[in-house]
Formats: sequence, C-alpha cells, structure tokens
Amino acid sequence: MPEKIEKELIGIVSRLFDEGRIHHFLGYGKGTVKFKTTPLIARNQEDLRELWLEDFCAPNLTLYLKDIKGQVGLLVKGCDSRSLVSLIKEGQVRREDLYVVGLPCPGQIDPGKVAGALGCESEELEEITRRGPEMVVRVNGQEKTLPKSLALMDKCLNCPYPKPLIFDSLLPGEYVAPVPGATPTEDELCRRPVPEKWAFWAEQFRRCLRCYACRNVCPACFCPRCIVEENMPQWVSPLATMGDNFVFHLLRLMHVAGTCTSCGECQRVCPMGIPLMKLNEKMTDDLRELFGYVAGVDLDRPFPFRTYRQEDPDDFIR
Amino acid sequence: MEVKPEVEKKSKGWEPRILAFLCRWCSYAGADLTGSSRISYPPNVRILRVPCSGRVNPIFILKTLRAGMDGVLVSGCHPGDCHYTAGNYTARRKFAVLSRLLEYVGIDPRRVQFSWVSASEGEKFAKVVSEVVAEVKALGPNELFRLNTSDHTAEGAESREP
Amino acid sequence: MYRKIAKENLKKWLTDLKTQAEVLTPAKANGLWTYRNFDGRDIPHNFQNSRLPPKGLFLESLRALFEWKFPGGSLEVRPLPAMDGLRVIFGLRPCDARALKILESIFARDYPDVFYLRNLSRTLLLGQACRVQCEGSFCSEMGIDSQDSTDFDIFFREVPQGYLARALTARGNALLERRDLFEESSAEEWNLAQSKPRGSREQPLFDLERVKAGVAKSFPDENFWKRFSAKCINCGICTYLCPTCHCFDLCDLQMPGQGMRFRCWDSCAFADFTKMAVHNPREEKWRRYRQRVSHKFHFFYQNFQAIACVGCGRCVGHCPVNLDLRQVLLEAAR
Amino acid sequence: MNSLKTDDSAREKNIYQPHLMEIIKVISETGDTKTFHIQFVEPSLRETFSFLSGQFAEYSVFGEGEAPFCISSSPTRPDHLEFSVKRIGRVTHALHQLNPGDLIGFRGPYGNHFPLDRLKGKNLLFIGGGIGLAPLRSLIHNVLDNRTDYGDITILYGARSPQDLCFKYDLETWGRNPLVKMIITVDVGDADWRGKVGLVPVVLEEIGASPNGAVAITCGPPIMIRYTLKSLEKLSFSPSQIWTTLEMKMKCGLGKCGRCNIGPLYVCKDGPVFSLEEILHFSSDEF
Repeated sequence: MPEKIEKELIGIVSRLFDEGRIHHFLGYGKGTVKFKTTPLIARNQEDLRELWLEDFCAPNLTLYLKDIKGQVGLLVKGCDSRSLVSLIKEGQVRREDLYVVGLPCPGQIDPGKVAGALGCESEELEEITRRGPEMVVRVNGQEKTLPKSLALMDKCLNCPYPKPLIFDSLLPGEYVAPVPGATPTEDELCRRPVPEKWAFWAEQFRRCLRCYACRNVCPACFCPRCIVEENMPQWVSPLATMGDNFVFHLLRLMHVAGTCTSCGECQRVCPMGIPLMKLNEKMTDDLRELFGYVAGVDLDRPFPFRTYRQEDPDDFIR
Repeated sequence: MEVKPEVEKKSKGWEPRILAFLCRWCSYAGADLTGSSRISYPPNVRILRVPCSGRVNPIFILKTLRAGMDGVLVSGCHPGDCHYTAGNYTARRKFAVLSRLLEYVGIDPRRVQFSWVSASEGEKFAKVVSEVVAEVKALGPNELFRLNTSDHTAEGAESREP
Repeated sequence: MYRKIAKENLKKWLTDLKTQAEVLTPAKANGLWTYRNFDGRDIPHNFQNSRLPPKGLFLESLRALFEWKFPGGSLEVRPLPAMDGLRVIFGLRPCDARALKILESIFARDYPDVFYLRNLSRTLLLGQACRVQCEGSFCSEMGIDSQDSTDFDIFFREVPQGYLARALTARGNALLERRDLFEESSAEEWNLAQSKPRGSREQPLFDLERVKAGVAKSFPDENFWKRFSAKCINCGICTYLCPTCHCFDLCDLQMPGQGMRFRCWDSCAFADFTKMAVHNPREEKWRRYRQRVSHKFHFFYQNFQAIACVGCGRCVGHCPVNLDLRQVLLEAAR
Repeated sequence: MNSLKTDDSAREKNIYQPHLMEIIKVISETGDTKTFHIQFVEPSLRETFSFLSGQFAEYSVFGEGEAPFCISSSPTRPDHLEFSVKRIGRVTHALHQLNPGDLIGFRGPYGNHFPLDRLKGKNLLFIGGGIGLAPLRSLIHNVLDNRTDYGDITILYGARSPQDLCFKYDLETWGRNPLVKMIITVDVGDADWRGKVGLVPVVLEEIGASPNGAVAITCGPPIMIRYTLKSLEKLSFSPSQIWTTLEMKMKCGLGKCGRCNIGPLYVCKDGPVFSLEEILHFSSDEF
C-alpha cells in the first residue's frame, strides 16, 4: 500500500492521541507469516511505529471492541463498518466513543482459493501481488497470473459496501468493488436432496474441534459468557461429538442472525477448513428473503427477531 | 455419514417419539379439550407446557433432536391471539429462519413442525398430531446423531483427521 | 541398519504391510493434509506436514474410558479397552515424533495411562526427512534435526531413485527384512543423501538456553505478558494444533439407560479452564497466555528436562491473529 | 510376523475408572453443605484400602461428572470414609440429591498428606474457615487419636454465621476435650450466638498464638487464607511452620490433565498439602 496513505493514517491517529480523543487505536501490524497481517492494538504514539498497511488486512478489528472499552479509534474496511453498525445497534459500543477511519480495500486475497485455482498447495505459494486487473502469483519460483475473481475472497468480488457506512475520516484511495458485477457462485448444495445435505454437514460437524475460534473471532458473538460454557443446565455438551457440534453451530447461527454481516472471519480462521460461510450466507439470504432484513446497513431498523409484521410468512405453520 | 434409504430404517414395531412444546394459553388448552372431548390421537407425543410459543428457544429444538427424539412439534396461539400480544409473532420469525436452516443442513423439515392451535380447536390438535406422527413415522427413526456405543471413541477421535 | 528401496517397491511394501497392520500415509482430506489409510497410490510429493498433529492418533480428541449401565436395575461400571491392533504410520515428521516422546513422559509417569501408552506401543513410526521448512516453524532452534531423527522405528530420506531407510529399533530392523524389496545400503550412502530443507534459515532465530532462562525470568513481568496477549482471542487453535499440548477434560455422556466417560481435549486458553466453584485463578487472558508459554518452556522442563515444544510452527501459522510464539520467545531471551 | 508384536506387558490398569461406593449416611451440616459417609461396594476393597490425612479422592456422579474432595474422616477410624461437599456446581448439586443406598464412583486416594512425622512433638494450631475444616478434621481426629504424640492443640474455626458452622458434633466434642483449646468465631452472630464474633485472621491475632515449637495448619476460602497468612506472619510464624491444603483446579487427580499447575507443581500430585515455604515464590495470584 502506498506510503502516502500510511503517512496520512499516522497523521490522523497521532493527532487523536495528542488531543486525548482516543486511548486505543486498532490498526494492523506486519504479519510474521506469509499472507497475514496482525491486529495492532496501539496504546500511544510510540506503538504507531508498528502500524502497517498492505494487501492482507483481513482481520475485522471491530472484534476487539468487546474487550477494549472507552474512547477507541479504529480502521475499518467497508465490510467491517457493517459489524460496527450492528454493534452500535446492539448497544455494545457507542458511536461517540469511536473514531472510525475508513480504509480503501482492494479485496482480500484468499490464498487457499489461489492455490486451488493454480492446482498447488497453499504452502507452495511464495508471493501474491496485484498488477492492474490481475494478480501475479509466484509459485515454486515461477510467476503465474490469475484474474482477480480467482484470487479474492468470494465475499469481496462484488463487494456491496466498499465504502464504510460510518466513518470520521476516510483514507485516500478508491472505494469500489474489486470485480463489480461479479455474480456470486450459487451454492449448489441448496439443490441437493435433504439426506445428501446431511451427509455433507455431518462430515463438517464431525471435524469440528470446538476450538471456538469461530465464536471468539466473531464481532457479533459478544456475550461475556457463552451458553455452551454453562453447565447448569448444560445445553451443549463440551464433548466435540458431531451431534453437539451440530447444536453449537446451529445455535450460534441463530444467535448471530441479524447481527452477522457475513464478514467471513469465522471461516477464515477455522483450522479445520469448515465452510461456515455457507451457513452464514444461507442465514443472511433467508433474513433478506423472509423479512427484507440486511444486517449492519442501517441504525434504525430493528433486529429481525425483535419485531414482526402481521403478514410475515407463515406457510410453514400448520 | 451413510445415507440409508428410508424404508430400510423402519424397524418393526418402531413408534416415533415426538416432543411437543405447547403454549399454555392456547395449544395446551386445545390438547386438553381434545382429551375431554374424547377425541383420540396417537400417543407418540410427549407434551411440554411452555408459557408461550415465544418461550421456545431454538436450542430447545436443537437439543431435542440431539437427544434423539424423532420429531419436534411447537404449537402456539393463532396470530393475533397471543396472551402476551406478540410472542407468537416473534416466535414465527425465529422458526421461519430455523426451519430453513435445519433443512439446509439436512434435517428433514417434517421432523420439526409448527402449528397454531387455539384453546377451542381440540379437533385440530388431534389432526395436527396425527399428521405429524404419520410424517415422522414415514421418515423413520432419528438416527442423525446415533452414537455407536461399541465404537469407544464415539464419532471422532479415530476417524477425525489426526 | 541401512537399506534402500525404489519408489514402486515402497508402495508394494506398504501394501503388503496392510495384511498385518493398519497402514496410514499422508493424504489430503477435506482440503487438509492428514494421515489416512494407505490406498496404494503414490506417496504425495508436496506433503509438508499434517494440519492437526498426529498426537490425535495417540491422544484422541475424544476417548471413551469406561461405561455404565443398569442391567437389572443396578448400576454396573465396566472399563472400556484401550485400542489394540498394529499400526504403521509412514511419513511422520521428526518434530511430531519427538512430540510423541514428550507426551509419553507425562502419560507414563506415576499413573500410567494405558490408552496413550498402548497407542504408542502398537504403532510403528516411520519418519520422513523434510524437504521444505514449514511456514512459521523453528524446529532446528528447538533441537530437532529435520533430516535425522532417532524417535522413529525407521527413518527415510528421499533420494532420486527412491528412499534410503535407516532402522532405529528392533521392530524397524524386522520390517526392513524384506530383501526382495529393500537393497543393502550403508552409512556412507545415508550421509551423502543429507540435504538441507528448502527455506531453512542460515542463522538460528534464537538460542534455546537463553529462551529458557528468559521465559523463566519473565514470569513475574505482568506487562510483558499483557503486551503480547492483548490481541489473543482465547481460542483453542494453538493448543489443539500443538503436537505437545495434552491438557484434557473428563466429561460424561449420558444416554437413556447408559453412559460413558470421555477424556477429551481441553485448552488452557479457555477462560473456563481453571474455573472452580467460586474462584478462577487464571481469569485474565495474560495469565492464561503466560501459563501456556511458561508451562512449555519452563515448568515442563523443570519436571521432565525437556521442553514441551518442538517448533513445528502450527500455532504460528494458524493463529487467527498471528500472535507469534517466536516473537514472544525472542523478546523473552533478549 | 511375530517381530511386529507390540510390547504391552504391564500398565494395563484403567486409571480413570472409579470404584463403586455406597452412601451409608448423609449429614446436613449447614443449609448448603452435606457430609457423606461411604463404603466400598466391593468387600475386599474395604479391607485393603488405606489413605493418609490430607489426601483427596475423585468422586463421580455418573452422568454428571467427577469432582475432587478431600477425605474428611481420619485413617485412624477406618470403618467407613467421609467427605463433605458444599453445593455450588453441577457435581455438588447432583451429590446433594443423593440418599443412603445410592452409589457413587470413587478413585483415590491421591496426592500427598499432612507430614505427621514433622508434626510430632509440636504445638499444633489449626485454623479453619467454613468447609475448609474438612481436610483439617481428618488430621485433627488423627492427632487426637494419638494425643500423646503432640504438644498443645489449638483449633480456631470460623464461619460466616452460626448457621454456617460445619461439623457441629465434632466442634462440641473438641470443645469438651480438656486437652484441646477450641475457639469458634463467626463473622456475623445472631440473637442466640454467645460465642466470639470476628474474622478468623483478626481472632487469630487476638489469641496471639506463639510460634515457638508450633506449626500452623490452615484451610479455608482463598480470601481467608490470604489474610490468615498475613496474621501468622505478624505472629512471627516462619513459612516453614505454616501448612495449607490447596485442593484447587484439579480434574484428573493423576498429574496429567494440566489444570492444577502452580508453576512446575501439580496440586494433585505434589500437593494438595504444601508448606508455605514451597509455594511462597510463586506469584500469589496463581492460586
């Protein structure tokens, strides 16, 4: 990312610290492994030296608003700003406590997808860079090019909100979808018969380790104590059996319905590669279809499960 | 997970077990009326009285399935009749999403059913129960989470990627 | 004993072994590397290491320990047997094999855990030298030689014609007695095949002795741990993907009329891990992170004269927030 | 191929499987604490089982789980075992539902014990709070059954209120014993309470026990222990003269599950009985 933007960002944040406007700034630091940046929780001017912007700014920093209270500044991509809207709506943070800096996002690279497109292992990828409309990938010493659509996360291609929905300042840059007009790949699982769906998901739930990374990285999962940790009564057994994993994932899905903005962090961090975004997207599609609700885009519409209309669909009820 | 043809699952003499969450103001009273009117309905339902269909947390349904019940029925007041004004309206929204999600992950919607039964609809209650029981019976037992007790590692350990 | 074997013969050998044992080799399932039943296909060339450590084949994520029933109305508790049946795992990496030895020290002491020990004794470990240094790894700093190891029954080095094999145990020797498949080889040939993994560092990242001392010294330094753990999200990835993490929980599964108790993985990163009735001594995140690092590099060493880390790099590579253990160690050693 | 046979000569015991115990008596100590008298179902185990004061065991309610509690009876009174449980979590709730005749699981004994040989000839000062009297009680009975081996015996016991005093039947017996100095205190008294009112550490300083030739043994809620240690320090007790039993965070009891570590020590294996000297240099906040 150009130095100019970084300078501008440091200028803004320094001023905020100077004026005592914020106590913490949430940004990104340089990652220590390929294709990763690390969240940076800066507490003062000095920490800003570690600030780093690059092509891999996947982490959704609004996650840390669970822990870090008070006056906080943070960087948001367009998609992250939707989580922010959700959190403000949920009363988890107050708009006036935040200083929001918008980050132009060129779409997040999905190394797994790149490797898949090139037919190699993601461990073999050496470098991924952007060159105009294409991505240049170095694999085992060779350069290969890919269209963006085969390298960026699916959710990024036709990003519906490239420009943050709320911000106090915007860093210079282009706020546009990386591949405008890209049609989302249809989830062909939807069309398969019910037993085949179960065969697919039972295998996914079976593999879940219950490391809770999906829950802990989720900005929408802000309960101080999760129901799966309760044992009196114990609703969900801590044993990572397929059945209990099923209860855990479905329950989590129901709990974040309306707050989940499909930011994709759960799937990105899952160490077992469970396609959790399929579930999220099914849920967000349903909410849109059934109640016309889209999470994290406005502060005024009530959450879908806290309101109703008399004409809500009830064709499934006897 | 193997997908067995439905017919094979039906073992002889098997009767489905269905847990019914009934709102105390309407459906539970409706079930009462069914009994006092001497209308018969299949004995496969175990009834759990709840204050309102809105009280039925999705986890009740998930846990019921996990515990191996063959079917779940949630029944409340007709729209507009809720004792708490809008409990059934919000419940309806939750259930609409939940039933779609369950279908998406491969749980047959016939296993998790919803109905509106008022206190005066004894006959309807019997009809709903009969239909639900018949449909679940056709589906066969809920073996989605069956733990093979002779497999000492449950579903996981050995077959899980190391 | 040194032998060599052509690639085709290795496949034949493994196929033949299947008549006596379960044979596991590196394979990809659901997009992740793992060890699966050998299917006769070529040994994958681009396998670096499995996503989950092979510890799960020894210390299962779920292990039923005993069961209870009520035959005739009275409670009866019955033990469940440890697994038996011979296993051969081919392609293990030196780091993971060392980890199995480290785990043995804890599961064998005082009250021997038959489940772990039986899994270990029923398995022949066939190792393979690394061709590439894994992302995030620091195995050589932890004293693991990715090209040689004595933690196996047989260790293999890939050469253009096939594999060189070095048997390290009597069981390994016995396996190499297939003279129709294996040819004679020698220590000289073995040494000549020594290579350096691609991407390995010229200079070590840190000196282990200094790290050990540094971690011990840093224990009381609250700010040190707070600084590093600030971004930790308390998930269990680092512990579940760690080949040496062994903390577990005991959990009951009650079904109608019967039940089982399981030993299941647990993680010191979880806030509830040490929660007691009224008090949780590691309520704060930095205490939990401190415990994880100190346990591996300081306390475990005090108890077993070994460090409970083999530098495989899984925790570094898969941490959701890129909280890099190497940085913590470097800083502690400073 | 015999050469591939695995070597599994020994170590076949399933260390996780409990023995069955029958509850023979349940005593309600306070509103939320019960003492259970239990006996092995297997007659041969009644003969062979032995333990030492301070050791603990794992008790199972099948289907609910397992929890560690000390054995609160004394090895000098071996006809049955006793343990006491405050109703707080899942397992303790389940235990409280049980009645004589019910079966529970029992594994143990585990851990170390009070160093009787080092206590011989010493003046003993027992300081207990609430249910923390349970492990001390095993030792007190043990010591009283060999009374001549020890010097003065002082028991300071406190609870939040008169209703929260555990083992009232023992307190009475000890109170009547001319060879025991017994002080009972409550944080808050009531209309009928004629005894002392005051926090244990404060009362401890009041009675001003002498550290000469003495050993203090304490157990109670963490906050009480913390301040009791301070008071003992004021009374010039040295860390090697103070013993406590930690019984915390344990799960497996076998030194494996990794929950109860305090530094390199495993409470379940190296403890639960520690002298203050042993744990002093671990930051106090770890326990």
